[in-house]
Amino acid sequence: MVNGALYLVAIGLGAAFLLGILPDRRELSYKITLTSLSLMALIAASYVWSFAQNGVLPEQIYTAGSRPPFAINLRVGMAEAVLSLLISLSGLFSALYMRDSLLKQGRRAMAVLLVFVMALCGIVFTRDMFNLFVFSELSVISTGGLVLLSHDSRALGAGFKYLMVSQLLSILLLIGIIFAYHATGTLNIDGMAEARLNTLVGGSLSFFLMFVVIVAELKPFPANGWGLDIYESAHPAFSALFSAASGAAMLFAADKLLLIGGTQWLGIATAIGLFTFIGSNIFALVQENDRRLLGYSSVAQLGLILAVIGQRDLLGDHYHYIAGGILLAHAVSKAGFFWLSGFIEERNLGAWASLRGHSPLIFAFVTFIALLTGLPPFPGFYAKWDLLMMLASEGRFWVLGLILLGALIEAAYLFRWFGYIIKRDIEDEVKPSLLSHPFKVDVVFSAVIAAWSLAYIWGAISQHGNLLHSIPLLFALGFVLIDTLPVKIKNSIAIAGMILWFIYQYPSYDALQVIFSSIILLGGALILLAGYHEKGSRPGFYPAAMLMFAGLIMLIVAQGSFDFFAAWETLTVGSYFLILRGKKSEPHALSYIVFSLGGAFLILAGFAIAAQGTVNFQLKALADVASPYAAWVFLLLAIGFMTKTAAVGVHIWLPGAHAEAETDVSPMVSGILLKAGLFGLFVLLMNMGKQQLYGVELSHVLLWIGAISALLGNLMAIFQEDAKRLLAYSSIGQMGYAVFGMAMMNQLGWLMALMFVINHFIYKSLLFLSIGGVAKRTGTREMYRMGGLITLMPLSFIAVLIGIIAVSGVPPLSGFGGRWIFYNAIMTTEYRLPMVLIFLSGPIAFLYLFRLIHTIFLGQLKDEFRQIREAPFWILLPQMVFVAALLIFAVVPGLVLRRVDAYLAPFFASQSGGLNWEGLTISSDFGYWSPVSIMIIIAAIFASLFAWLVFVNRKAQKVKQFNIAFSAERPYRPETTHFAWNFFAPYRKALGFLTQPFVTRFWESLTNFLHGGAEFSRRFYTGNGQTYAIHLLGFVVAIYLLWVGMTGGRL
Amino acid sequence: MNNILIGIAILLAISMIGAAVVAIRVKRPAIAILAAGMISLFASILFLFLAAPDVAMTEAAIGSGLTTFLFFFVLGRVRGDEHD
Amino acid sequence: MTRRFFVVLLLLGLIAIFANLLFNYAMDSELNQTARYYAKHTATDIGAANIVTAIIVTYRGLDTLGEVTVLFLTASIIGLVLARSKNKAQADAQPTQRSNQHKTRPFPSGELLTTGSDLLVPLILLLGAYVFINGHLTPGGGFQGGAILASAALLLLLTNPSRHFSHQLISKVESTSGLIFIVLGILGIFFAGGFLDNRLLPTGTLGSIFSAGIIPVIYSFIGLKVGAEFTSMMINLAETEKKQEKNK
Amino acid sequence: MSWVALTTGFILILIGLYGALTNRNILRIIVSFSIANTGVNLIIVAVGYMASRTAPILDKTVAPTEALERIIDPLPQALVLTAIVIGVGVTALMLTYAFKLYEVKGTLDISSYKELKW
Repeated sequence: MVNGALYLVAIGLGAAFLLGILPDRRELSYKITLTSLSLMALIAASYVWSFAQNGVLPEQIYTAGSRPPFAINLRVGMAEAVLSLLISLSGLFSALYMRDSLLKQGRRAMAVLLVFVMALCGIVFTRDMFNLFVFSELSVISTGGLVLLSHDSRALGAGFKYLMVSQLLSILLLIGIIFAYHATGTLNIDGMAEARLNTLVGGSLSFFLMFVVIVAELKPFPANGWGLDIYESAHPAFSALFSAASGAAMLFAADKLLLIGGTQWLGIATAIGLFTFIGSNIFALVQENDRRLLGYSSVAQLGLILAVIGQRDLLGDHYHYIAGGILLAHAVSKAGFFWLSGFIEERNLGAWASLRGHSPLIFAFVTFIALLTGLPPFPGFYAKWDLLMMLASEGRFWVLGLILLGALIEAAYLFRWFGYIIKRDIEDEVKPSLLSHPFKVDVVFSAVIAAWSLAYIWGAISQHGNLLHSIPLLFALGFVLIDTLPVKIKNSIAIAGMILWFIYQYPSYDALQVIFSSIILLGGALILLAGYHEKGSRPGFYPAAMLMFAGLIMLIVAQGSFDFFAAWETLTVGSYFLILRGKKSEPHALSYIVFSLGGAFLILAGFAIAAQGTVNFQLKALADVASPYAAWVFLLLAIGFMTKTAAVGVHIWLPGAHAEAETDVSPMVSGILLKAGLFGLFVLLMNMGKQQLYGVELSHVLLWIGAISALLGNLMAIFQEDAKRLLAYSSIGQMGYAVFGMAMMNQLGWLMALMFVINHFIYKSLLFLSIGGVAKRTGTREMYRMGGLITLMPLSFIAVLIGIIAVSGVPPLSGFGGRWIFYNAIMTTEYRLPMVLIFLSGPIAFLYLFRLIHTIFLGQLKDEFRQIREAPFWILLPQMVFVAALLIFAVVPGLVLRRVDAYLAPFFASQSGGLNWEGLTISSDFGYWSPVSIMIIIAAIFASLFAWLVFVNRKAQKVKQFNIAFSAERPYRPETTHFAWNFFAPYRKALGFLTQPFVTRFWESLTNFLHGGAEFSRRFYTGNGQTYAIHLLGFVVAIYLLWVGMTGGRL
Repeated sequence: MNNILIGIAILLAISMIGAAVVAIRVKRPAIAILAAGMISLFASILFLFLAAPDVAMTEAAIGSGLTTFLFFFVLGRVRGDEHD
Repeated sequence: MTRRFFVVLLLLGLIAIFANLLFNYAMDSELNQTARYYAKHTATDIGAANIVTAIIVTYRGLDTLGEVTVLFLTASIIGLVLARSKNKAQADAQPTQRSNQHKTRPFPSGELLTTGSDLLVPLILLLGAYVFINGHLTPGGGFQGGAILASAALLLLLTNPSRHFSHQLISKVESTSGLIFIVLGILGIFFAGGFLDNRLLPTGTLGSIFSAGIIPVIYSFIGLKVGAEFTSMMINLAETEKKQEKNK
Repeated sequence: MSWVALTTGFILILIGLYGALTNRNILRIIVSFSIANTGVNLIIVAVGYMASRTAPILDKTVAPTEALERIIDPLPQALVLTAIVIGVGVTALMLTYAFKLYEVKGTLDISSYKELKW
């Protein structure tokens, strides 16, 4: 479209003027406003379309019939087109959203809005420095006007602060411009760049002034109190516009300016950007006001993008893809958040709980969080991936690390906020009256649609393939659409889908993948059977669960690091939503997501360093990573994977998350999800093998971590009163075994680890289900409040009995097979000390396992439980299947393990020590194991013992329940009267020092430090506009000193 | 001739700076506004010396004239808060 | 006190920047490339004797469009804000109105002043019009002329504070001029070299009143617009003041 | 000449900013900013000034052909015109704000508008 940019500007302005001529009928004026905003968006869209179709060169638009630099010129390329589309669309939607306010204020307000949008587009289009100043002044003044649309009387003060700061900025900018003109003889931005302004006398200083002003417009931390006040007090629709559109326009201005500045300024831009990104995010951590929090988050995002702009020298062709992805993600999500905030009456995060019950709005919120934090499949994900890959390839590790740190903090407060929505009490039962603003809901959903469209577009033009073409992911997302259907239907669809996918994919799996995929798909389907027990529609469960399963199944087939990481993030997010569903799981889900994302970022960093710029870095290529980096890559990836296996040190999220989850969720997250971490470690060790860092053998370190996890996990489990928490701690120990086995780096060790994968899945799912069933019936998870349930819940009893036999590794069940392989494996290695720990933790497992039977099912039945029934059928059914599976696996372990052993053999071709599989007997260098005969022997022993017991007990005397006596002690708490309470008190005296929560304390003091620091230093924002202006001046001087310090003030 | 002009210019400059100091130090806002208007007026004379008649006219009409009146309109409205 | 100390400290930093700029400044002895182009081509291409006007209206016409928009915006926002407080003042004033009725015209102006201003106003308006119509020939133009127009309104306002001005009319003048400005600019795209190109009309002979293409036309509308905008700002401020006095 | 104007301009800016950042009365903050703006205008014009040349207006004294040698740079003057008008716009807007703030709270002390913070 020739001269489209001019028409766009002219339409905006013309409509604003036209409103003054037409009769003052507000409906009419409003229609004109909407029409012209749509026209502007249409022009921008047609630009985008034509660039996308034809890839034509940027259009140069000359005014006044003269060439630049003598007359002002505009330029429209793809970037300009996209930004102007963003600006005009957010203007249009905000105008729709503000309908009531605009109609009330009349045509003047509409005119100001039109000029605002027009001015921002002008900032984007213009290539003339002074023209940029004019347009930015226009945007400043119209901001000053639009702030007043707010119902909040404090907006007035905010607007004045903003104007004060803007005055200061425009003074500095004008001085900069005129001296830049004096130095170069042109006002054209490209002309200044060509004249190399920086190298001219007085030029670098004038550039400094222009640059620092434009950067200051981005509200750099901490000189940004004025901007935050606007976010907090303005009309939410204007805040949306201010965050999305103004921010985008000023960023583009900064981008243009950096064309002039050259490379030395890129570093400064990066530094300012990163400082802002991290500082603002830390401050946001302690914000309770929702809009101010969004303000901090906006500022942080602008900082991040400024940092990306500062890295443009290495991003090359991908610069627009990356910066644009992050920018659009920020703009759309922030606009969406602000629009959503209009539904909330009170201005604190907890009040957002009133969104609950409006699942579409919750879906919108989730979309915005995912979009903002750059989770797959949104543009920020692709962009951050590419960005970090490139940063790592150039060795800019500091930038990489800081970006990830900031992103983690950001995710922490956003997900915490989401936790509030799902879990906080609604103070009064007044729900937002959505029906009274149907169009506002539409506006919010336009942002949701934009978000998913962007996700699709970014996927389509990425070099890694489109994640939205992945069938498992689409299948999971489909459940969002059918979320209102009854649970029975959804459950059937889910189970059928998983089984069909397994059948369909089975031929393409190798042995390792078969094991994991059967656990994920078949095992998952089995656990899902328990879902039939639920009534109603169980909103939100299926999208979350299916997202987790989709991530898992994508993970095990991933070949490239990108797919692997995308799957990893998907399963993390899905499982987070799943865990959050538990009654009291808000804090645990939060710590889960923070640790998981932290781990994920370490993995990302590891891949980035390993790839060294290779596009589509394959997991297999991990084997070829060269020396200085290899050990670090190994370290990063290993720690990242171990956050998922909850190795000691990063385990504190697990007990709460698993214990508080719903009955059928616990087995999913414990039995299945933990295996993702093990799978990652498998992939890592398979490809990278042994690595040394500063002479330390890293697999040796893993060995120690595994051993300590096993010991401490088990130790902590024995002191638990809560049955599910006990099982959760036991998982930490079990995962420790598996890590230990893998870290031995020999065939038997790995075989044992895989054995553990299968075993742990079966018995942990079994136990969590049966204990969950018991807890469901009794209404408590505290073991001392139960007892004597054996007669009421015989099937659950059998399940638990079989389960603990399997876990403890005594014959005849499969746990023993695991142990047997395990001991064989240990014999082959030389690490004696960790071996002692592992041996030690074996008996400890007995101590807690037997309590499950002893305390829950044996002993006296409590009065209040006399009437309870067996666990529900649908919860029992999978348990029985698991019991059968355990028995089968116990008799013929070779069915699976043989294939795996063969699969593993090539990795250890140089070592001896595989197993021999002859018939039903397995033999190693140290002995043999014949499952069938063991089973027969044990059965015989059991039968004879049982017969003897029956015989001996013929004459046993039944005792009345209250036939007990106290020795005149009065218990100070009722539970202390229960025989099973604090059962292992003596052991606590002996070993308790090992279970002191050192790790928990460490992480707690870290978060306290962050919170306290932010709480203290945010007093810096005094609220006084004058102080803010001083801050800004301080910022200018500080950057000046920084620059002089770096370069001596001259080039 | 030129020297005389420069002399006058320096005089103007000094009185502008003096007026500026008065404007930010004086207690009564009305005087501050007048002082600011005077600075503008002197500036427009200086613009004439700098061979910028267009600017001089604008500064005189808008910068010193209209702005001062705007200030006084508002000052009349917020009377009672003169002494901060 | 600490605030002053900090401010002085920071201003010292600013002084360092400014001093650096000042000492590195060297006056040009030749026109730079941009100025040279204007000096050479304005007379032939644009036909305006006043090169500053040529730059403002044509070469950097987009800036000027923005500039009048700034005034438009300010006037709109002032109207917006003050309309709100006017409504509020009226609402507040309702109950006490009766007791205040005798104060509605506190300072009746003298006869001489009224007559004098009635005589002066047409003259001032004429002067304003002269200034913007001749903007392409002599110093002055739309902005200066507009300000002069507004001073006529100011005079009326001062002599008779309760005079009623038609907001409707002012707003129509303002908006129509703005629209015409834009339309002329767009016509430039089709019938001349580009947006705001002045050669929609012949450039004429340098120095005559009918020269420089549509510059005089545009500048006149700018003058009207600026005049209307300033007038509207002042009236809005003045009217609220009246309301406030009534309120007291 | 331009040195005089430049120096004056810079000093006016500094004085204006000092006033704007230390005075607590909003009205006087605005006055201070307008002084600083005048300083900026002076600087812009002074930067474009060239000794022993005349205003960029072609008339009997300056023929179009000799414009190249006789006139000073017209561009900064055009910029200043814009800057002045924008300046007055912003000033008027700030004044309106002052007005409204006073109406709401009855004071012009900037330190009493701190409801929004942290």
